[in-house]
Amino acid sequence: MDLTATEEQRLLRESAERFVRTAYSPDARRKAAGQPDGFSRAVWAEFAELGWLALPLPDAHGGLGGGAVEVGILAEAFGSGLITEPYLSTVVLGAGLVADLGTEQQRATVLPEVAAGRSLLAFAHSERQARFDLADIATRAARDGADWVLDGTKIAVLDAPSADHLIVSARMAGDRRTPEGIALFVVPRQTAGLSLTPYDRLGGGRAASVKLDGVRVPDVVRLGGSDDALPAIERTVDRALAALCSEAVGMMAALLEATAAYTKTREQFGKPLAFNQAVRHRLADMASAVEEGRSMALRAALFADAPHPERIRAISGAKIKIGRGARFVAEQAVQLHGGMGVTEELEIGAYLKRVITFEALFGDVDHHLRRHALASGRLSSRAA
Amino acid sequence: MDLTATEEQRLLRESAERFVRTAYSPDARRKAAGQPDGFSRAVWAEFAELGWLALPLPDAHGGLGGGAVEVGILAEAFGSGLITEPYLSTVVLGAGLVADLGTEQQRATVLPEVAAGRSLLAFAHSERQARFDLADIATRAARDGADWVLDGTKIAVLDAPSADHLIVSARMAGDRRTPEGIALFVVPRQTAGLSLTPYDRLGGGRAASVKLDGVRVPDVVRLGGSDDALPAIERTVDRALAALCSEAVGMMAALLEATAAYTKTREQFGKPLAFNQAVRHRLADMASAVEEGRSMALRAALFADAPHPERIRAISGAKIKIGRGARFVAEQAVQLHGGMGVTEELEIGAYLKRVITFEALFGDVDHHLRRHALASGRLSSRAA
Amino acid sequence: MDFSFNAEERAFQQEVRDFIAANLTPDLKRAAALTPSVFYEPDISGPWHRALAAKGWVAPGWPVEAGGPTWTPAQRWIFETECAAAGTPGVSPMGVRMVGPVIIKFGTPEQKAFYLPRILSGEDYWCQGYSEPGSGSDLASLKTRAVRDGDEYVINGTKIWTTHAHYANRMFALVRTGDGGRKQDGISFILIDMKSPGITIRPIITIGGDHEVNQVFFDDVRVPVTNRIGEEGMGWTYGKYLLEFERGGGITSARLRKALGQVVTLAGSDEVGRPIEEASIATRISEIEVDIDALEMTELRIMSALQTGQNPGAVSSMLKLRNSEIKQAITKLGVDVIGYDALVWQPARPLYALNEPTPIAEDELPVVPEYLDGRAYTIFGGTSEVQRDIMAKLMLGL
Amino acid sequence: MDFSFNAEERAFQQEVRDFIAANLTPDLKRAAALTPSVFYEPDISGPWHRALAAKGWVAPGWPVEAGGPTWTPAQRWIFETECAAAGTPGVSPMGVRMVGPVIIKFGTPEQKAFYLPRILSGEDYWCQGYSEPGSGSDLASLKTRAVRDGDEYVINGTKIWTTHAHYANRMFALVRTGDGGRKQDGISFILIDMKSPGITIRPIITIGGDHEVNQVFFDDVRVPVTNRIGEEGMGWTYGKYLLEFERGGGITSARLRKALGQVVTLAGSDEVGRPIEEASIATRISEIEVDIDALEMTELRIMSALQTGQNPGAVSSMLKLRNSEIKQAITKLGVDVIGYDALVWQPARPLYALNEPTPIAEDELPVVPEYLDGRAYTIFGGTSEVQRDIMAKLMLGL
Repeated sequence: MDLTATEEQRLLRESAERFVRTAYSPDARRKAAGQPDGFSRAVWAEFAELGWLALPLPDAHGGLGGGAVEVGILAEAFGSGLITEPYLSTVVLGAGLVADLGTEQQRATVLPEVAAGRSLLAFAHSERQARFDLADIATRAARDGADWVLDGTKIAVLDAPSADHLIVSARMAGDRRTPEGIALFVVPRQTAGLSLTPYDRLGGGRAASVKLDGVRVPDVVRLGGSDDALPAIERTVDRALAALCSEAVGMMAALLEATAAYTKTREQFGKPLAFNQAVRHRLADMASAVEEGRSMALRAALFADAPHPERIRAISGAKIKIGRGARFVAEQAVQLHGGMGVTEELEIGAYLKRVITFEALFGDVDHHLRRHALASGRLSSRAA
Repeated sequence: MDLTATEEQRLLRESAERFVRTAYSPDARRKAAGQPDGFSRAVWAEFAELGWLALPLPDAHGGLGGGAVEVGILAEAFGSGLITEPYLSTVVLGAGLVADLGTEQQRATVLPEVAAGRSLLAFAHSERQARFDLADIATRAARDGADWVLDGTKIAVLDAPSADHLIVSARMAGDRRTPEGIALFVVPRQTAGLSLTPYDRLGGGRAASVKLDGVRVPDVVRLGGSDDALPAIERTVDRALAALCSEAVGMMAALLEATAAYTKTREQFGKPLAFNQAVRHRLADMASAVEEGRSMALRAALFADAPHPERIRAISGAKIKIGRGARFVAEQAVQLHGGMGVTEELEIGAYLKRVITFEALFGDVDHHLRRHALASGRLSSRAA
Repeated sequence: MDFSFNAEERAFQQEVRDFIAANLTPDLKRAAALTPSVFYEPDISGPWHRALAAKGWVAPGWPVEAGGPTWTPAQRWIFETECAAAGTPGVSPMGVRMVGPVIIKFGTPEQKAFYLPRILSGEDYWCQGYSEPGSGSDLASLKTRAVRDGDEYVINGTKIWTTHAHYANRMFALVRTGDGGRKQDGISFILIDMKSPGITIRPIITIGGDHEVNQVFFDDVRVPVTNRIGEEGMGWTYGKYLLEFERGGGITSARLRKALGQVVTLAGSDEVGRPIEEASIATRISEIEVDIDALEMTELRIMSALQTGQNPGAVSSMLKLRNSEIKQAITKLGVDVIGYDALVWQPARPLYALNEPTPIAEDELPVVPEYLDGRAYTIFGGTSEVQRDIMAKLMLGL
Repeated sequence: MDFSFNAEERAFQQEVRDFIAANLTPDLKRAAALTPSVFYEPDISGPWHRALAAKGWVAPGWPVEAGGPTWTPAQRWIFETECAAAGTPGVSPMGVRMVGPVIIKFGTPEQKAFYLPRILSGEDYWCQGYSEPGSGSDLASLKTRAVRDGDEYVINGTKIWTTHAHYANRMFALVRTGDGGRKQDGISFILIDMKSPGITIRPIITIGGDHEVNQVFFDDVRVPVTNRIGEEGMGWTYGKYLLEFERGGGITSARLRKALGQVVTLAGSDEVGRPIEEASIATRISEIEVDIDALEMTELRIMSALQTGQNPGAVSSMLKLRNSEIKQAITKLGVDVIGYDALVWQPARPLYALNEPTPIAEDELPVVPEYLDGRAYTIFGGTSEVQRDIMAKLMLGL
């Protein structure tokens, strides 16, 4: 039992923190936010250079074989700098799905391209009627000769406007919420019948709704040739949740630091704000939320590949704890910054927006409370 | 629209507050708590003298025809002094059921006796498996010639040890949770087959579990000859809830006053406790909870006889708001009194205990949240 | 005690409903519903202001001789409640509710004759010059200075959080005209023509994406001494009087009920993916509704006390605090209800002028901006921390 | 990073389990489960103390030469966790965890030789004389006075919140031996024989109905000067050292998990009327469990830091705060779970000695007293308010 960082992990943390501090600035992010991609291709190239895109990919395909803990270290630094590059979409979700479910051939085709920064991916899975139920897929995949024809609508497809390929989930069999019968297709974004409604994402970056209208793809793009992709989707989304939790902890820590500093210098009634016990106590609770959040993000990372139900309890537990904690810290950071906190002139609001995004992604606190209670055997699916 | 007190209401409030302040003391209450009744017969006789036992009873049977607002005024004063006399059991619940559902004959028999202080009643309704579902009655009433034979077990029968009669709910027809088929029987406590397991009630007073083992009663004691008593039970319990909410507001106000006074005088680090902003802010929130509680108790009283669903929304709303608020105020009163708050040497703990009792009686906050959401048509009974 | 309205009050209620039916156009109603910011744009509030003015209803708190409608507290409650339930825009408060009462109480006959009719008609649009970058909750530490030069003051300094300065043609401001003594001394209350040379306005964009507030700079701005209210150096007194008006006795529960109703509609509409059937959402709605009921009853108790000439006590900070907390709970619930649609950021303003299709339904568009802008409720007009300080002092004597 | 225990640690874990299986009798386990108070009665903690002492495990924090078991931080964590999971009683902390380390660090060779073995064996039962009626969180304002008279101190004054004074044969106390300077100066740390003439004990009953704490009066109580620890007037230093031990580095998550498990059992048992099937109860359980997970991971991170010689930072106030809040959430949940059974008040103590039948199941008996006594968690050992003051200072430099 040793939860201190290894030498490699320490170096990774330092390099990520240094990158965010020196090579990345709020101004650069704001500028990128106005672009169709919503991020900087130059920064992405640096990520490739630093080996970060290869970090969690398997050794056999140009990866470095890092685990969820290493991704978490990166993600925490990304969160502290509100990085908008599509690391989650391309590396954690996209490449993660290919690595988890793909055939040897598919992995060999996709992963080295991702590692080299030459291919961007997006995961087109969520549907409006599903809310946060990963099994609720209405998009259909119909066999037509050697091909599949996909029809349906996906929402909240992160980074779709810049992606080279979308990994699209579709139902080969079963009814809307049947766990079985879901397949994943790697679809080039430019495929006929696939259309995007792109939009700015709250807190930075881009996303899109995706309409699939008779999109025809060959069977060879079906990941692993599988008709039972839900377990791989759940595993990958849980890894993404672990990364998101670390990212949120990075945001929380940055907000805490900024707010503590502000209350020491900003004066009201001739005294620094921190002279007020109510302010100090608020900050104490924020500090507690950050520490607890860091603990839970680490737990999520350590259990990211554990068997069910331990994995679910750790991941959903982290989403609950950090979901609540990040919202608390961000809202109080705004509050304690007073009027300035409610304006675009400070970065505080940008963090709050990203926190809202974090909360919504892959299930809010209520969703994960039910998931946790279900996985713990204390709630029947009927009552949930 | 006028929510200020009428002259009569003002006088009632003053006399109730004066009684609690002068004729009733913590010592007297503690002494009574050790007795089998759990209260003072002398105080009860004074209640009769003051007309309080007759207050909400119908004019036709020796009552004064007061409404829920008048009962609330009394109850708030009772709460501030932690009165343990069985007003709720005898007057609000017992006499209330007889007045609501009884035949003319039954009302004429029971109500003047109650008003005169000569008869004590208890409502034997709750059953263990029901939790807070008023319709969940497993006690059976079986016809045997001209009589009824009652079998079952009741829990949490407030003031049963001192009651002359128990009003017992039992099922003539239907399954456990069927709304229809419930009847009420006025059963003398000394009836053969009826046995009590009495106990001290948290926060003062007495209660009992009641076992009915072949209890034989004539049909004439069946209230209103009804086989559909649930609506009357619900109406009466809602009136009891309104009274309980006012009682809790009385407790909250007493706790707030005591705690504010304590923090002004108790010194720590050379300053009164109230010098600490965290303490002052806590008290501000407590004051807010008291004001909001008072508003909701008044709302409950004003809507106590309103039609469904307005009545339910007001009553359950008050139970939610005051349930939360009273717990908050009582816990913080203990906290701000420090070590002394956790001992029997102050009255603070006695209030906290009574608050716990208040919360449990006729449904906790969760129960009333579901009831409120159901009555508002925003929750299906399946999801609840 | 009587919870129902009497015949006269019911008749008035009907009159208000008829007025609303006649004057609240569908466009106006839609624009009001699609406004995420704290204040309404003048192109929404203006038509509503003028309709009210035509009816003589625009200035409820004013005495009859100044143009007020002589409503009882109950009538005022009915009016506010009916407007909220119908979803009317709000009237800009800076004229009618803020500077108006100050001019009525402390202004010269000339000032009254000039300004009051222009406030009533809507001809003048006011902004408030109180806060400064360094002052915040500590308003009396303000530094903007007015130096006497003959019949004029020469003003230098800056004001911040100036709502709708970019629309206003007039500002009422607290400025420092003298030093020494307490910092509250030496402050004067001045009315400033916003077209005066030397005024520049810098927009401040809120995190909700709205341009509501500004920083205003004064560079040798000359204002006639006759534009001063009352005595020189006594401005703090007048300003406090206004703040009492701003904080106290609001009727806010009806607006909260309307806002919650919009979230309930979002959660329960026929659109797929709306979560009213989730027990946790349904019970959160109930919790908020109960909070609103409690606030409403408190407002009604105060209204009854005022109606019968009693003193409602020191509860205005509590009302402000609870209103802001409930409002934020509603906006937070809204964000949770729309799920993934919270990711969609629409930067165009005003939302009601948006003509292009968006990836989400129109009624979802203001949800996230409202949540974000709504963080200001616990900050402006005295932070929640300040309100609790005041409550402890006034309600408990601490 | 490695979340699993190594082979040696697993072997130790097995050894602990074997020890518990051999020594935790069903009676002891039942008595521990039926204890609602913060501390265990000596007739429960005593047998467990002696079993641990026989194994050499009773004083984990002590150096080996004083009789400690030389455990690594991980072993200590394993030991505490296994004991909690099995439901063992706790050992009285006043000897082993409080006065013991002070004697080890500051005592004379004679004091060590006399007291330490008696602490280890359980022959001495200690109580703590720190708080006074006037002092509370402001401990240094204490007034109990020890006046030198030849080779003795004569002590007058009173101590309060003295846990188990009615069982203890010894007390360690902070008393005032000098005036002037800061109030922290002039305090000495004295060991007092509780059988000394002039000591009287007044029981204080908690709102949970338990007799745990007392007020102790000193009326010309004579104590040999050799019973003083360290230098006269330096007692504050020694006392603070002890408080660090009391507050810091606790391993509490396992006890919380056990307590939550008991509530889950209550909620899910076959008894009718138990509400595990209510979604609101199930999700509240999950919320608390997640809080415990977070606390446990924080404890493990600290343990890992200690294990590798790193400084875990200023988190002990946070651990204390969170432990107390979670504990209170568990007891509150317990009360809600048992519904109407919370009305049953059983005044007899100890509950495990109760022989008569009660209207509710035995495992429900401690629920309400635990909730009530548990209010003390956020008060004793530094209130939550004081902990937050410390956190702001040490974690954030405010």
